[in-house]
Amino acid sequence: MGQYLPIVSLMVLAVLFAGISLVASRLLAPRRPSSAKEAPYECGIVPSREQPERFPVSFYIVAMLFIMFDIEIIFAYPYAVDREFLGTFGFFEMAMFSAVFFVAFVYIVAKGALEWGPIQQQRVFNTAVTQQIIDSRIGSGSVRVVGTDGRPANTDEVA
Amino acid sequence: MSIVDKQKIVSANTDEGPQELRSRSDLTVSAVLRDVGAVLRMSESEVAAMAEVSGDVGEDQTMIINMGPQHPSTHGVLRLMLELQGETVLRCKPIIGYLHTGMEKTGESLTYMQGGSNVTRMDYLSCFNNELVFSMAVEKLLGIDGDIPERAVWMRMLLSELNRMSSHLMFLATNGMDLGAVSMMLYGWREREEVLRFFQKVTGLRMNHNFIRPGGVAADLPAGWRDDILEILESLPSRLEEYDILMTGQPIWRQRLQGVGVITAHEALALGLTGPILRSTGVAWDLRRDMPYLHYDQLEFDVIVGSYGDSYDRYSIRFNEIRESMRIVYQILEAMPQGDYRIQNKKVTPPPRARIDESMEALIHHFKIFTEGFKVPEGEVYTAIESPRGEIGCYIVSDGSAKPYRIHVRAPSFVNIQALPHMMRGGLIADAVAIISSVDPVLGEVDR
Amino acid sequence: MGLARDVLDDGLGGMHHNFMTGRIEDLVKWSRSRSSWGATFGLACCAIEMMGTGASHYDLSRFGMEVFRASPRQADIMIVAGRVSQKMAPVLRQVYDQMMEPKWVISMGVCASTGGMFNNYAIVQGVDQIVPVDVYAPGCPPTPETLIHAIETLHQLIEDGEIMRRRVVNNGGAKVELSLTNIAAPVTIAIGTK
Amino acid sequence: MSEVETSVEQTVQQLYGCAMSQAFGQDVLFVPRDRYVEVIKSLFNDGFDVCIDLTGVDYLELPHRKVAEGVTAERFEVVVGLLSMTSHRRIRIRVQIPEADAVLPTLFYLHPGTEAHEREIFDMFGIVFEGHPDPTRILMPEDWDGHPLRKDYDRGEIPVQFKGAPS
Repeated sequence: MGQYLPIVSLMVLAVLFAGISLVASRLLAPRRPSSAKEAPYECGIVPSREQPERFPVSFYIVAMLFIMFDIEIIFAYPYAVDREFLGTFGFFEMAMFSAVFFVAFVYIVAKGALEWGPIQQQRVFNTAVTQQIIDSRIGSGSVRVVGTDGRPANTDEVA
Repeated sequence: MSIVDKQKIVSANTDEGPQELRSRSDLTVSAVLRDVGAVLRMSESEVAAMAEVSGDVGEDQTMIINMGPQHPSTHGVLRLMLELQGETVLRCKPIIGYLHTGMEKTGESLTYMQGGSNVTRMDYLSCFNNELVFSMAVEKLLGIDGDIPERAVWMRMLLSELNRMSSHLMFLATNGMDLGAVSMMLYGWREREEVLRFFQKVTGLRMNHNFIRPGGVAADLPAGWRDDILEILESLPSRLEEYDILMTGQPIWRQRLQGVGVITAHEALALGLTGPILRSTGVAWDLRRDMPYLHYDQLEFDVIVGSYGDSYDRYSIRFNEIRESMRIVYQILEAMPQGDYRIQNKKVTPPPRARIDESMEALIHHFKIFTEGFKVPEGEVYTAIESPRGEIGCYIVSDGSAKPYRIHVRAPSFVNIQALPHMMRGGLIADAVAIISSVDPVLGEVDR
Repeated sequence: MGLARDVLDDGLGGMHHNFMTGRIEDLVKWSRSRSSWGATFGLACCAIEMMGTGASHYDLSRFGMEVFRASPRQADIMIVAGRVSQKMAPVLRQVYDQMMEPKWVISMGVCASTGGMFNNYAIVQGVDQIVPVDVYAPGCPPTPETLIHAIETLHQLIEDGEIMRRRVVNNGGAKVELSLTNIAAPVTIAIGTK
Repeated sequence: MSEVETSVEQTVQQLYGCAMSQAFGQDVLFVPRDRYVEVIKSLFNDGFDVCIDLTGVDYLELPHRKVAEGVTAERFEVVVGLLSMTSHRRIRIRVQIPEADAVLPTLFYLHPGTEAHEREIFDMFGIVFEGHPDPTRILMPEDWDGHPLRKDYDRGEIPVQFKGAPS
């Protein structure tokens, strides 16, 4: 019986902590609701249009991926705690389990689900027009070009 | 009744109606293209390429949100309405006017003596440049711009260069903080504080000095000003090296800024941009060298130019312009002449305090100048100088009385902000923050 | 802290009110005054001085204002730093309403306090037409020392509970309609000559 | 103070058929309203390809101001500042706009940067720019009546309480 004491006390503490923090804020904090406080914060602008309910699907994909890989880590905890007891059998079991997830991860990266980047392609403007503009304006004094260290040369690609 | 309706009844209406970004459904394609920031002087191919980028995204896919007046990263009270598809910014519309102070109307009822204190509050990061452009305009109208004493001219250059350094240090601080390098805020401010203390010693105020006045400068440099400046100039290079390692060397910093907010020379000229943004596209246009004023033609300095037109270029331009300004200040230290710091023309410069008790005429001049102000001959003039944000111009129309009939200040940030939609097109929201901070707008001079 | 000062001033004699028997309200007042976070309401030149006060030399975190919270939900003190234009007035009121109780307002700079040198159509002549102000910081812009002095005055007022007593008298300083059910008359805002 | 000869001499130079005068080293061109866009386009081809500044002036209290010959002084005036980076020169265009129909064609399709300037002039003076893509106010709140920078718009000054304050 005694071996379950730590778990039970941990559960009790958890419930107590959650309960107190909920109840305490309701008891002690001054409750002064006002319609401004209920309204969403829009940088000081009164929201005049209803916020759209639909969200782009890319947020949903990332959420699903996170849950999947998060649970994978949770399964690794019991193994990590008892790895001597589980021995080599446990190790290979765990390795297999992780390999499956790794394949999924490679597939996701290949499919580009994590490509979150902007639509804007690498806008490198065409240097011909720019050079012509620049040359026609070179003044007398000396000019120092900065910000080019470690960057690819300006390829001649239309914006 | 949903909360939003209830909300509308209770508090005053902050909705600006037609000034806001309208949703895609009630706009024509050309209006959408214009909102996307298409600059119509572009070639057909670019407009075509632009069309497929903006495309007709389904109406419910996009969301219009407010990066409103009270926002940590909009450098003041700039309000941007962004149309987002997920994290990508499709359209952006800057809405300004939240700091409109009616300075041009107030300027019309202040005499030329008091005008400086009104103008200096426009671009509150480079106060000396505002006063300088206003004073030069008034001096041209008076016809005395030729015989301002040498010491006053050199002091004006000294103060406006130090002001450029403090403004660019402020840029480093806020640019770092906007991109997450929060400790950069502390470092940037530590240097800026040194320069502000020197300003306080010279002019008595840390900001809004009203020190450069028509006819010269308000007071002489305090004793020991030379080694104060040398102390600043000696301590700065080592710290700039530190920031170089802290920021320029970091791959994260580079990826956050490189290729973000690209603008081409052709588009920059079409929008009338000036300053570090124009120079980042490669066009070497710096008023201090191309249309020199004061004694900038006797100084030897480089114009810093970028080549990609993106935020990283603008950052490195401002970073190196601090070094250029330090070089200029060294040269000014050597060439600073002796002599009086204000034109000895009785009609413009009030007599020194001591003389007032002795001579009746000095008392009359003092009284006339400070109550009624000196009269400026009729005419109109436009002068422009290079402020840290670009070309700041002052257009004064005078009707012969002691108050300007019309004063208009051409603010560089007002024009640079109009380039935001163009730079933000297709980028992420995080890039939008980087772009705003790379444009470095000061809302005081935008809304005047 | 009031208690510490009693002990320091007259040694153990002042122990009539020590830690064991201190009222919880003192503790709350002490914690509120010592860890009040500012809302970034930087408008114009005063905002630069406010940032200067928050930065390395004048370091507001010595007074518990460790960070300037952008969202009004997590801010206690709203420092109105700069001139408030007619277009900004409703926004200021909205942000003030959205701040959580207990909240205080410091009107930093003469432009916020009385409209300053811009006595014209565009500027609200004094922020106290829109939000109840607790401390006014003079100066254009107030130097960081002035702002710290204003913040310290406010902290002292909070610690003495004087502000809270005054608030209880006129049922809540913000005069915000307090219950969601009945819609109070819209808050009348005298915005200059509109 | 030495009697400065009047800044705007009366030599009637002609540029594109419009009267031109000098003001402190910069050319000032008085362009009639109907040839406004055409002259700016020809200047654009001449190298003045950057429109630096566009502002308005209300000459209600200065009807008899110094204006080049053959130009009738109207109440409003739109001033366009052009800059040529190749020849390092500036030119200023002054267009007279009568109060009756304060309308001017927009420059947006030639200098896209002037969109915001034109909105500001509409906001401050009430001069309508036809063809402007977004003819709304830019600085004042949307429901503001009146145009503040007009001379007949009172400054909205609240009289200071203490007595004897300078008016």
